[in-house]
Amino acid sequence: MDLSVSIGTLTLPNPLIAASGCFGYGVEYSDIVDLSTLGGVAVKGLFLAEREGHAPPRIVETPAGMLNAIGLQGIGVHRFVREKLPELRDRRAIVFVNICGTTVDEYCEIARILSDHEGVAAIELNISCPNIKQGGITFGCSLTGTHDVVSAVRKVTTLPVIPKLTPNVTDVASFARAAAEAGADAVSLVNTFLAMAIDVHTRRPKLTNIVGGLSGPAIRPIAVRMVYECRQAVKLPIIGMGGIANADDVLEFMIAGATAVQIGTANFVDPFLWKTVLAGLHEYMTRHGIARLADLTGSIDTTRKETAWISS
Amino acid sequence: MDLSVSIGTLTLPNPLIAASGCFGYGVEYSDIVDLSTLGGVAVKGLFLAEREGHAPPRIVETPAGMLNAIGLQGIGVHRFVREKLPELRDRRAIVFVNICGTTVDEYCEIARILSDHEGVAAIELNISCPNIKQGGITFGCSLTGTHDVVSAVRKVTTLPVIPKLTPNVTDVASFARAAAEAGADAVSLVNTFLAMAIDVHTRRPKLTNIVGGLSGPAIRPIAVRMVYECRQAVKLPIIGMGGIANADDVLEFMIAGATAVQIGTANFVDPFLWKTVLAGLHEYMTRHGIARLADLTGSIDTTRKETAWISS
Amino acid sequence: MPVDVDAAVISNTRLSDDYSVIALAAPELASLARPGQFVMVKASRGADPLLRRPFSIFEILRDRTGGPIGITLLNKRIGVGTARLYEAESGARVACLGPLGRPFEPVAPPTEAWMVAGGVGLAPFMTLAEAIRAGGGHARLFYGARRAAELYYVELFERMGVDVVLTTEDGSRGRKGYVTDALGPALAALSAPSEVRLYVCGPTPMMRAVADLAALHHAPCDVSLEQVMGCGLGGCYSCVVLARDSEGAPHFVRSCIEGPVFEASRIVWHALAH
Amino acid sequence: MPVDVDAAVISNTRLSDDYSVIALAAPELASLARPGQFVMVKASRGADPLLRRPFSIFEILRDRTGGPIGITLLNKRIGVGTARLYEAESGARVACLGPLGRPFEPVAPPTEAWMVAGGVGLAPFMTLAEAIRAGGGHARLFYGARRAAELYYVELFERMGVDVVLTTEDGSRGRKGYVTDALGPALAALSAPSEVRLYVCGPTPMMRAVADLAALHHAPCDVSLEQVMGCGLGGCYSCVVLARDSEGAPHFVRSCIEGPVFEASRIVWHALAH
Ligand SMILES: Cc1cc2nc3c(=O)[nH]c(=O)nc-3n(C[C@H](O)[C@H](O)[C@H](O)COP(=O)(O)OP(=O)(O)OC[C@H]3O[C@@H](n4cnc5c(N)ncnc54)[C@H](O)[C@@H]3O)c2cc1C
Ligand SMILES: Cc1cc2nc3c(=O)[nH]c(=O)nc-3n(C[C@H](O)[C@H](O)[C@H](O)COP(=O)(O)OP(=O)(O)OC[C@H]3O[C@@H](n4cnc5c(N)ncnc54)[C@H](O)[C@@H]3O)c2cc1C
Ligand SMILES: Cc1cc2nc3c(=O)[nH]c(=O)nc-3n(C[C@H](O)[C@H](O)[C@H](O)COP(=O)(O)O)c2cc1C
Ligand SMILES: Cc1cc2nc3c(=O)[nH]c(=O)nc-3n(C[C@H](O)[C@H](O)[C@H](O)COP(=O)(O)O)c2cc1C
Ligand code: FES
Ligand code: FES
Repeated sequence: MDLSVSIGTLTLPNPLIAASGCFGYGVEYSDIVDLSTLGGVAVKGLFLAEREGHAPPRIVETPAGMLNAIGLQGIGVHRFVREKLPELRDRRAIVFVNICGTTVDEYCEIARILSDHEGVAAIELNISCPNIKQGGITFGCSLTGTHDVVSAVRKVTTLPVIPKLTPNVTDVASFARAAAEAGADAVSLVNTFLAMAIDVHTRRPKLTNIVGGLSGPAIRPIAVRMVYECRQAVKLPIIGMGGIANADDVLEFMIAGATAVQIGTANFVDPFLWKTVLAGLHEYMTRHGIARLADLTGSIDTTRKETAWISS
Repeated sequence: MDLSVSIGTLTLPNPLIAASGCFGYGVEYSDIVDLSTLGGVAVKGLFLAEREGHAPPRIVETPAGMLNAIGLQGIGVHRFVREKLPELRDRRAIVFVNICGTTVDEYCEIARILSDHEGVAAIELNISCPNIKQGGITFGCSLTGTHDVVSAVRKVTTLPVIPKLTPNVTDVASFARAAAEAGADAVSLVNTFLAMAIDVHTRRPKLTNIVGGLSGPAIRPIAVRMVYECRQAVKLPIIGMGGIANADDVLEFMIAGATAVQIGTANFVDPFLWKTVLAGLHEYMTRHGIARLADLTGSIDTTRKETAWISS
Repeated sequence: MPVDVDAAVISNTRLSDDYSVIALAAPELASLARPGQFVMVKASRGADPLLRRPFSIFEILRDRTGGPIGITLLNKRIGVGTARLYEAESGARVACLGPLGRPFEPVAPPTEAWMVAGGVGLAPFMTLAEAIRAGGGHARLFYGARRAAELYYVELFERMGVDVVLTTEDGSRGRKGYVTDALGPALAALSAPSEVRLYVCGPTPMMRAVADLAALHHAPCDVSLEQVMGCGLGGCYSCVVLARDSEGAPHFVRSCIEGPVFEASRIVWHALAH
Repeated sequence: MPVDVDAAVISNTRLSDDYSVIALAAPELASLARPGQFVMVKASRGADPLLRRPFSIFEILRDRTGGPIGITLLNKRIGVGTARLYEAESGARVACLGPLGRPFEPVAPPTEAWMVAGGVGLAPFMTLAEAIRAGGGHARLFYGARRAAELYYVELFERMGVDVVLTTEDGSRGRKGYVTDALGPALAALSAPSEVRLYVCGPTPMMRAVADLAALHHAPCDVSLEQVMGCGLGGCYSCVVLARDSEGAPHFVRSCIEGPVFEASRIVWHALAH
């Protein structure tokens, strides 16, 4: 059975990528899962410089989901290539580096540095982080902003460029289009939904940052719809995510139009899930006689059944 | 203890309103809950004419939520005023009529008819239903569309006009502003999030309508954030909803900025919840020595704690 | 008016890997229940799973004096909600709202009640059979399943004086084939169709086939439909079936309050979700 | 390397309305565990509640031959996750990931181990006390609670040869006041602070007060912090505390992998969420 999928020039052994910010720098999980068996590892969002991030509390659980406002704490791209990349390379991980900037130049500078180093498979442009004041989502919520960042980074690197789209917009498909026109090799979606929770006894926000990003199973149906919309808008490979916790969830995203997927929050609940999800994909392929998993992408059947005749 | 709240000229005994589409026409629940004890009853969305709605399956459960694509099946405004309104009046229900149109004229025509009848407390403009092809959300996703519908209906009725906003937009606060400028007496939010679910074995959408609206606890953190944003944008009373299932949830919305709330999906899970939620509000007011529940509206405390000093 | 009880699980007997019978302490519910009515059940805390699930009231449990003390549900595990119910241990609590829905109208003698059950569709017939027998009427049960092991409670129905006709698809018990293969000849053998009334519950294709037979033989026929239900009270419009009104015009009607029991002739079968 | 076991509940002893001790069958976990380490636990199915919750390994359960067969958790109900654990009946399954985190380093004789526990902060000290006593060292436990009824397992510590000093806020048992009221004088009475090492776990204000006392008396002090944790493995950066590095510069560090045990002097206390 063939579980491999292709993102432009990149071929992944399977569609399962660890989602950025939910898998540390990958090395934290190396004794729990063999990183080379994953479709890829998207490391925590990196700025040029180190960042302390927001003061705790940084997360709060909500029904079938969680809010986070980490504030992109990170070691910066320089320390990353020095301290983390070598081990990731040794462990033969397919590394997606998630990068974030407050200016277009910062995105480009980070992309340049990463391009000079062995072991980076692709650059995921985080233009959708809801938790920082400038940069990130301010690009992701504007079509021109999205176009500017993507085309600028496109010019400075030959690595696959994958802008990560925010779901906090009216028409996500138009952002996929803007990314395609700007030369993106793929798009990934969704990042988290801007949300908040309040402690009714103190009347204070439960997160120090007041608002945070909602992730987890709760958002899956919205994310699937957005992947489905993007699939109809662009030919680009789509990396789908949002609440994926098992093989059926992976299949749902692929059938809706995703070429690969990322798993974030569910990895917190069960860091050993990668093996079980892969087993589930094998079982599904056997049961339905599917030789190439990639054939599932966009295979949704929307022809109406007879039962639908009266619908308005 | 005073649980009453005011929406413009309207005074409600308490902030708990049954959400449109989740409480039939109200009469279905009259032997389960004394309708006169509710802050209000928002009846199922009405067009001018009767509608059959979509073919089943019309709902599917998702993590901590559900998708619906009912397609606004309804008896139309004429049968409503004839067959349902009299009983609602007899039971002293405070009736919010949720209306929907494919054109501005249809909205106005329905509003006129309702204005001629005893027992209608307010008109909720459903410009946010994700489940119908024309009308509804096509107004709700455009600022001018929102402005046009609201100002047109404003002219034909003296009843409170309450546009119901969709969460499927980049900046919900701008829609609240447009509604305010157009003369709305209040805004209600959120309607459901456009979403979908796929049966991976048949590869068909689980809903005949392909997409549907996500409701339930899953969306609560996003809805609370949107109420909080609208509160900062407009002085209008806000009717908040989205995943409310208990007294704490009600309080969370009020503290974020809601004057009243609606409960939809949770009423399916526990149609007797109205009593328990009211009891919970009483308990909270006692515990915190709050005499007027209305004082809680917008009382969120966002001053940073010392712990936040290092945040970026 | 329905009640909502936080019923204690008295016992949960696993009949197979997917079938179980769960006994719930719910006197008030038991005393209100009428034949073929259902309850909306939630066997787990928290918001996942979220909604209640509809289940027919299978048996009415009574104490020595005959006083109603609870009900049982015949549960077939097909997904998360039925799995939670299958796993529920005695002592656990199950939220139970009901009784709900339009019940079966038991026929009076000399008319015979012919109950037609497929698989878990057996569930609404225990209460109906009781009512028929209590009224001194004659009751037959045509009961089909895939194989012998999936035929449950046959002896109990027989002890009630119900004349049971069994079919299995693999022939491992009773007549080989579908339940309609046994029902057809029996209907044909009637001198007058008015001698019987059919009551049907099972998979949609089976109910449709029985409805066709009934129409063919002009026998009155009630079907108990099983649509996905969000509320069970008429609030959500999720459970609609396309049914003809008195003028024969088809409309979507809520099967939780106008049904689940419908006159078979009203149903536009090809429009039923299956 | 941590393991993830679907551990069967051996027993769940309710000590009060909010405290319980839950015994889990988990031999591998028990054999790997070191003093003061924790496990990430999920006691319910489904996505609500969603995340695991961190719990100190309280006791190591052993069979007659002394072989490790499982662990216990000392659980205080404060919300939904701890409530599910409090309700768990024997036979139920609890997902248990661990052992995790930087353990306590037991001091060697002649240095004394002074453990300072507030409320449920007692949890990490049973394993530490065992290690200290096994090494022939002298261990003291300063243990404070609101009232006598909230002091648990005192006799067990005493039987292990731990010298226990109790305080209650209402004076219903031991010395009246906070645990620091007993600790302060004891520290002052030392001829040399190097004679002891402090190990602390409890509410943040209490840990901070003990850290201040330790600094005052130049006594080495380790604290076990309890931050909200999303993953327990260093993946999410939710559990950070502001701690000084070797140059004394404060940074947010992940308490799940650099901790939960920290040298008290590293912690920037006023930045701790409480
Ligand atoms: C009036 C009524 C009485 C019923 N009585 C019984 C009974 O006595 N015993 C019993 O075991 N079941 C009964 N059912 C069916 C039962 O309600 C469903 O099996 C149950 O809701 C499935 O829930 P789940 O969470 O296990 O499945 P889900 O996880 O919700 O769904 C699993 C799969 O089953 C499908 N499905 C869900 N509900 C139905 C349905 N109603 N019909 C067909 N397919 C469905 C879903 O589309 C999905 O593919 C009754 C239904 C109704 C409407
Ligand atoms: C390393 C470590 C070891 C621990 N050991 C134990 C133990 O042995 N026994 C035990 O009973 N508890 C222990 N805890 C605390 C325990 O993890 C929390 O009480 C638990 O996560 C609360 O979950 P909940 O779902 O019940 O509360 P929630 O419903 O998640 O929250 C309820 C309220 O408690 C607050 N809260 C949640 N977590 C914490 C926390 N960690 N500290 C302070 N307030 C919090 C929330 O902000 C909320 O206001 C430990 C924590 C850590 C980090
Ligand atoms: C704690 C946390 C931290 C995250 N950090 C990042 C990040 O640094 N960069 C990024 O692009 N996305 C980040 N995300 C978003 C996830 O990568 C993912 O898009 C989102 O969580 C939805 O997937 P999920 O539901 O599987 O978690 C973060 C999510 C969580 C929960
Ligand atoms: C089955 C169903 C039908 C609905 N029908 C309507 C409707 O007719 N008009 C409307 O404005 N909103 C409708 N809604 C949206 C609800 O009124 C409410 O805005 C939404 O469900 C969020 O609240 P909740 O999470 O409490 O359900 C419907 C929701 C559901 C679940
Ligand atoms: S189940 Fe809600 S209307 Fe029938
Ligand atoms: S709990 Fe996730 S990094 Fe510490």
